[in-house]
Amino acid sequence: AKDGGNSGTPSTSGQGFEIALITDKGNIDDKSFNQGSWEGVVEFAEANNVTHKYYKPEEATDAGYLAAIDLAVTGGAKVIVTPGFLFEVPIFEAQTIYPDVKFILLDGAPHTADYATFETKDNVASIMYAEEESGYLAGYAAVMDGMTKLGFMGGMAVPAVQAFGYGYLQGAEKAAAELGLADGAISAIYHYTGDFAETDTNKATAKTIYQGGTEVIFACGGSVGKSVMSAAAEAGKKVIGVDVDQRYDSETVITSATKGLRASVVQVLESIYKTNSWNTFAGQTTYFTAANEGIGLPTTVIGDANAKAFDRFEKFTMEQYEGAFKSLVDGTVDPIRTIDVEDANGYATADELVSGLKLSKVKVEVR
Amino acid sequence: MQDKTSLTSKPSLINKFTHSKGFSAFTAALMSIFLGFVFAFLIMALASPDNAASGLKMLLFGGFKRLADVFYFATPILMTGLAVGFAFKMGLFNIGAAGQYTMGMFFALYVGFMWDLPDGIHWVACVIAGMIGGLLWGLIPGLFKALLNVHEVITSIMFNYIGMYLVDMLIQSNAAMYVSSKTRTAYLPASAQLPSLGIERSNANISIILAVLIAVLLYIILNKTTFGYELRATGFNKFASTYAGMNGKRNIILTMGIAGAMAGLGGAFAILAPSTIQGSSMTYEPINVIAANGFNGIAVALLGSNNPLGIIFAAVFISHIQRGGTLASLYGYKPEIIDIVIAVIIYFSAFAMLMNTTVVSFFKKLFKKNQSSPSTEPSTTSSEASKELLSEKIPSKDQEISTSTKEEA
Amino acid sequence: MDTVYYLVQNTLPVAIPLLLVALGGMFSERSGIINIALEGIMLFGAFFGCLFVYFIQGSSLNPQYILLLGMAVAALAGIIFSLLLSLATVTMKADQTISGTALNMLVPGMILLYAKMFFNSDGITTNVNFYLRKVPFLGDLPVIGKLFFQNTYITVYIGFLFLIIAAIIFYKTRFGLRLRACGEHPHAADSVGINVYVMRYAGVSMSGFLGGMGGFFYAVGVMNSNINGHTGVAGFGFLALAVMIFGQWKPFQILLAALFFAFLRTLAYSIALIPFLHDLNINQTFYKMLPYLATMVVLAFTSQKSRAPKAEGIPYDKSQR
Amino acid sequence: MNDYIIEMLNITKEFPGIIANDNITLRLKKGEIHALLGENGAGKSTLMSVLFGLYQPEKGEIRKNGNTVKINNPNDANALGIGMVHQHFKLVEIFTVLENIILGVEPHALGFLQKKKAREKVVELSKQYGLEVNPDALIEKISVGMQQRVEILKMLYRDNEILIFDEPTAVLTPQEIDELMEIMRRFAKEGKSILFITHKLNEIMAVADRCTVLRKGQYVGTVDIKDTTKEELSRMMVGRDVSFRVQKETMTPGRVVLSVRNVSVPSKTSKKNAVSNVSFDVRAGEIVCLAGIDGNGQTEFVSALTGLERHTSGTITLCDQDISKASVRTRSQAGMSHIPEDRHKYGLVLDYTLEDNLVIQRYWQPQFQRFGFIRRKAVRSYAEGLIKQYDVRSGQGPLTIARSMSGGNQQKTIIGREIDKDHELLVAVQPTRGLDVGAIEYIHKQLVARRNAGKAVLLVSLELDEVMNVSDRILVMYEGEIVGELDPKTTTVQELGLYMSGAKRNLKEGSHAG
Ligand SMILES: Nc1ncnc2c1ncn2[C@@H]1O[C@H](COP(=O)(O)OP(=O)(O)OP(=O)(O)O)[C@@H](O)[C@H]1O
Ligand SMILES: Nc1ncnc2c1ncn2[C@@H]1O[C@H](COP(=O)(O)OP(=O)(O)OP(=O)(O)O)[C@@H](O)[C@H]1O
Ligand SMILES: [Mg+2]
Ligand SMILES: [Mg+2]
Repeated sequence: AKDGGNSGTPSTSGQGFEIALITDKGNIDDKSFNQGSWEGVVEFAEANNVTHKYYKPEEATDAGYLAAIDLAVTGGAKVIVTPGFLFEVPIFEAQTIYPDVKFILLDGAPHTADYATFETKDNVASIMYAEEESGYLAGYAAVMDGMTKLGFMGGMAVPAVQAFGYGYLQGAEKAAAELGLADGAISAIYHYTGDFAETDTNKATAKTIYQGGTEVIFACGGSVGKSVMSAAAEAGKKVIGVDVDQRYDSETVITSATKGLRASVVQVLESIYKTNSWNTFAGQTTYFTAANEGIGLPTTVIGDANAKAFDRFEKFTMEQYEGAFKSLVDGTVDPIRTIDVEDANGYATADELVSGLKLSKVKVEVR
Repeated sequence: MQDKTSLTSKPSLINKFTHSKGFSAFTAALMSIFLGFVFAFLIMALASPDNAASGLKMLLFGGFKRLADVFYFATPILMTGLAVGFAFKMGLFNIGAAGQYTMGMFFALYVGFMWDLPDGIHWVACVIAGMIGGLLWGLIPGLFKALLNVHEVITSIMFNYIGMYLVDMLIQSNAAMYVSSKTRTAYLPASAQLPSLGIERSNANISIILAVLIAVLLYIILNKTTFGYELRATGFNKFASTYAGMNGKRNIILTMGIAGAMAGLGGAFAILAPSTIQGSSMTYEPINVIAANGFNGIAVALLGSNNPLGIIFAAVFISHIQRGGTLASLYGYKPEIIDIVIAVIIYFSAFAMLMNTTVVSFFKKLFKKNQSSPSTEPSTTSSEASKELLSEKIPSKDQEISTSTKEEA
Repeated sequence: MDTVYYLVQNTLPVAIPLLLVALGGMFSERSGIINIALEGIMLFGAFFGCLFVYFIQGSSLNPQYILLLGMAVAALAGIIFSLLLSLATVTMKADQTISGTALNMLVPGMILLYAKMFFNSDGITTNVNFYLRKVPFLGDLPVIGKLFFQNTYITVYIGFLFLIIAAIIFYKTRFGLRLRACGEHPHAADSVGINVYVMRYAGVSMSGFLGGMGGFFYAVGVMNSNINGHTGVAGFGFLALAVMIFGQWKPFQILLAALFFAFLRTLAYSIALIPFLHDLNINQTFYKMLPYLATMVVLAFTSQKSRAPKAEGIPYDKSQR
Repeated sequence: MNDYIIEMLNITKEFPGIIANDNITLRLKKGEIHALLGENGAGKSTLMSVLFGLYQPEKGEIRKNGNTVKINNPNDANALGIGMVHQHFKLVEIFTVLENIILGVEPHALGFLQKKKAREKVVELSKQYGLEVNPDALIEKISVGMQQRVEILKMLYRDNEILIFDEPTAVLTPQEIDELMEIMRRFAKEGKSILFITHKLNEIMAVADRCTVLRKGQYVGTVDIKDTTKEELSRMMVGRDVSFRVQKETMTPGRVVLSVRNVSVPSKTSKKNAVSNVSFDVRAGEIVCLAGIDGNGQTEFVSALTGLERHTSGTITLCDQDISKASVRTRSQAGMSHIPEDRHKYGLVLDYTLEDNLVIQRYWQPQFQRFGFIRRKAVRSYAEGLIKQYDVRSGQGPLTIARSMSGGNQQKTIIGREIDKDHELLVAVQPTRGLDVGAIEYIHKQLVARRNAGKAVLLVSLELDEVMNVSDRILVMYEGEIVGELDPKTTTVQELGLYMSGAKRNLKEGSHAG
């Protein structure tokens, strides 16, 4: 991501920066929300010559986010992109305070702190993604490719991560069924790391999972992926990336369960600046799913038209992928997004996963 | 035998003041701050020459636009600064303020969520709980040092990690406190939040006033009471304090306990701050990271020369330039510049006092040579100052490990 | 047995940075300068090491050579950075903990600033794989080969090499004798014509050398040759300080201390592989605390006899008696 | 040509605020023993440090054999054949004897130490001069006398021909002093030239050829010893007559104030007890002296007595109160005053003001605090009183930082403080160490005054003159035991020396002197 940090080149005209992004926590290279949406901002803004800049809140609290929005507005922002559900409450406030500013809230919908009132005003576009569908495709691909020992390392048990994970298991189940495998033929280790960071802890955990025989880990937690890739490189095993196409980060990444963060941001920005169709997003929640190509596995390799996006699979083919994708689009397959979880942390037990997701071919071990 | 210095005429009041240790600490701090900003300006000029002047202006004066926030963000580091500075007075390097701070947060949160108390009492209970949490965590290095001779730096570092893991675990396993889908604690009930000062768009709250009062209280304890007398004596020379019948072990434990309590209060003040958004509050995110405010406390203490009153100003100053740094991002500068400025200031302030006198005596020497007359009267100013400094720079030999500290109010 | 191999293979890359940095601390402290700045030195070295790797990664150079070159760069960076500490503490006679703390604060800010300005990132991400699946010939030895010569990094061998060199310098050379004298009784050293200032500069610079290198080895062996201003070196500099004290300021005891700590740390993340521990079903957080708790317990039993270099922490002033 | 091997001409050395050496000239002949005499702080050590290259003088020149030389550091001095035994030994405690001797001039090949070669030379030297040492012993484990041998060997190892001894006898027993004198004479006979600093006029009379006297940084004169007397020398040194006898009328001791029974203290360095089974009494109105060679358990005993360390067994009773297990504070309240051996380490908080140091034993008393708050005014006026009474000289009165005071005045501070505090027993440990005759005279007077006021005094001293002059009763300590009780009026220095060296004992183990 060497697009020159001076996207934040100070304006000489004095108008400031028109499109602003507030990072939730972490930086815009977090391999996740911040990065994906920032890439969207940059792509659009550079193509259309709009000033743009990202801000880091002074503290990661509702009030801190609101203060950062204040700062961005002071800095001349007309459109503010806020990635992540952490912005739900601050945006609820901000949409009233700044009626003239447009907000793009990713992965969340504005509401009050006590959840009593949900309201998305006309200056807010709320965007959500069907992560379970993306995860489904990843799990399906892994098993179809011949793997039987799967791993999942989520960051924290937030809805998006959970949805990815649940979809992943269901995809594996489906593929195993199609392959006619016996019950319990697929084993999966399911784990939440408790953070979204690249740490030696996460690397060690991943190494341990690989050491136990696991062939591939779906690394679903921002920078956790860096640790998993490092462990995979040492263990000679594979990784499935998340959110954005991570094949460029490591040879070990066979595919990525992406969600169209960048595409969606670009799309909404275009509705404001070019197509004049803001009201198709304004005041409501828009879902990006397989049906509107908002999620999926990467099918092309950026910058290399001849390269095959599936070249790191052994068996899994584009045709198989397209079949699975189509079943999602037409609704013949509809992966479960949430299940009941007893644990306060949202850490599902193996039994909850098996029964909640109706697994039989896949046996789950939770770590 | 008589020192010849005593022959020189009695210094005037002003002279006395300008030669006092407090004054040279002050000028030294000013000099380091100046150097820090020079450094900042250089970095900014390198990054983007056109805006460097405006950026620097923001760093220097931007904070004035957000005074309430300056005080709001100054509060926790003021408290951790006291936690470090107070222990320093006793010759103990409390690098564990981070863990104590985290513990303070946890205790405050626990009382905030789990106890149902009436308005007006609830937040007080939370604050006290936070203080106790920090106190307990501060006692540990004190006990290890006093009873087992384990150096407090090591214990503190270890218990920073242990405290962090422990708190994260305790919070995550408590369904009433933790909202997993948001990976952080729930919103605190309003009764547990500190009374706001009512400044618009700012979280500024009563804790800054409490913090300043506590700092003044510590100042009085240190300088006017027998306990403070014992504490400083021990800090300077623990053998002499034993000889004088002071209970060194008790004092070590007590000092670390008080220091911990300060950090714990800092944590409580931070986490109990009211939010500008109705129904919202501060939240704690258990992500296995050591609290940065604990380490910032070291900087604050050092800049404030471990003097509680100095620490007040140091905390406000650091908060001020941090706010300015955020504003400087409007000119495209990264707020991280502030971290560098602060580090540079501390680095220079570590030897600025000496630099002060070296410069002075250098000029004295030059001057003397030109005069070429034998100096019958030894140069008073520089020698006095350097004597003073020497005496300050000579730490009492600590038999065991490391950290020598000194300093005088 | 595989689990044993696994534990050993994973302990060493963690132990080596601790070992090297603690040895660095030893040189500094035995010369009389407390080196709280180890954390910053590590990070500084790691940063330049990784930066070097980043710029050279496109070339066709063998990764192991890149590693060696990066190591040199990191060590050099460490030395340069440590000069700031010597300047403050030796020449300017500043308080050693204060200067060290300031330097620790400087580095993360510097890395973040640099990375944000030039990479729009919190750190440097490189793409070279230094992992050694098997050392030729040696890796095929029974048991030993699996324990020490498979799934590893050459940093491990370099680390041990430097341990030996450090011990020889420390105990067998004129330089070592003089260095130790300066940490113990600088006036005595001065009175026999040893330049205490020079020796202390040397001691601190050696800690810069080993610290910078240790930092880079941390980045290579633990962080996949990436470095980041936020997570830094995860407190390894401070842990190295503890390891040094635990090791009583002596090279081989430091090795034992480093192995002890690294092993417990590795164990904490490998519980799942060890059935009887796994079955205990204890919250993993406890295992994460284990290395720290164990260190405390050991220190509690050994600290009564602990003996730091006598003159450490005290600025040397010729005219002081 | 002249016959001076070293000439220091018009040396001036300043320290911030003080001229330590003011235009001093000193000439050393080849093969002579030249004494350097002067009060504390007269500038002797400074002058020698200049010669040894530790300090650079502001003015003046140094000549060797008539040629001007520049001595910038000890290496230069060494190259000129100048060696020095420092007043405070400069030995690295955790190193071996051998390592200390070779430090700075290590034989080496490519930087690697060659200890074998060095050891041979050291063993040979120690045989040649009868300076017996174990090259592999750690310095921290050997006696002070032994350490001094190491210092001397350091000079010999370097083939020095000009030897500086800065107060070498302050820490030695009479026998060891005699030995040292013998060695010095031998050196002189071999053609080595010696500069010898001491406060003890007897030693100068016994061994020196000539003596140079300094006073307050200035040169007073150089005399031939054979043409002078002790009185003459002391007059040159302090500018007035000094009496060497302590005036003291006889007193009958009263009730028992301190009673020590079977006290044993474990040793920190070895498995043996540092103090074993010590018993004795001290009565009101007597000065009991605990004599002995350094390192025979006195320090450990005092620590146990005063509560700095808790002893393991036995009982200590002070004014009928059992204080065996009591804290330092309780002992102090029970009536114990303590003038500590190491005034910098224990006696003072050097960074505190004089007034704060003066109340360090009493700040908690109602007179000086109310509700935990220090009563600053009361402290100030109390301090001013003491400063006047004990003539403590300092720059800024009660507000002087103790560190900036001279050793003598620091000691006066401690003595004033301990005497003024309510006490029945005064434990004075080497109260005159390193002080000049004037100061010693003053302190001895104070001790006798305490005794005359009906207090019990326990004096722990290594100085034989002091022991013989001041005490009413002498207890000799040897290897942790009390081996003899002597009456100073009927005993001789020689006899005392025999007890101290363990050659004689008149008390059975476990028995005590009442
Ligand atoms: N390092 C120093 N810094 C400042 N002043 C010093 C220093 N060393 C010596 N002095 C001063 O120089 C004077 C001479 O000191 P010196 O140690 O030479 O005296 P001395 O004759 O050896 O006394 P003593 O008999 O106590 O050993 C002292 O009064 C002291 O004030
Ligand atoms: N660090 C210092 N800075 C300034 N002056 C000092 C310093 N240390 C010592 N002095 C001066 O040295 C003088 C005497 O000090 P010193 O301790 O050498 O006395 P002393 O009588 O020789 O005692 P001792 O037996 O401890 O050697 C005092 O006048 C004091 O002002
Ligand atoms: Mg002296
Ligand atoms: Mg002297």
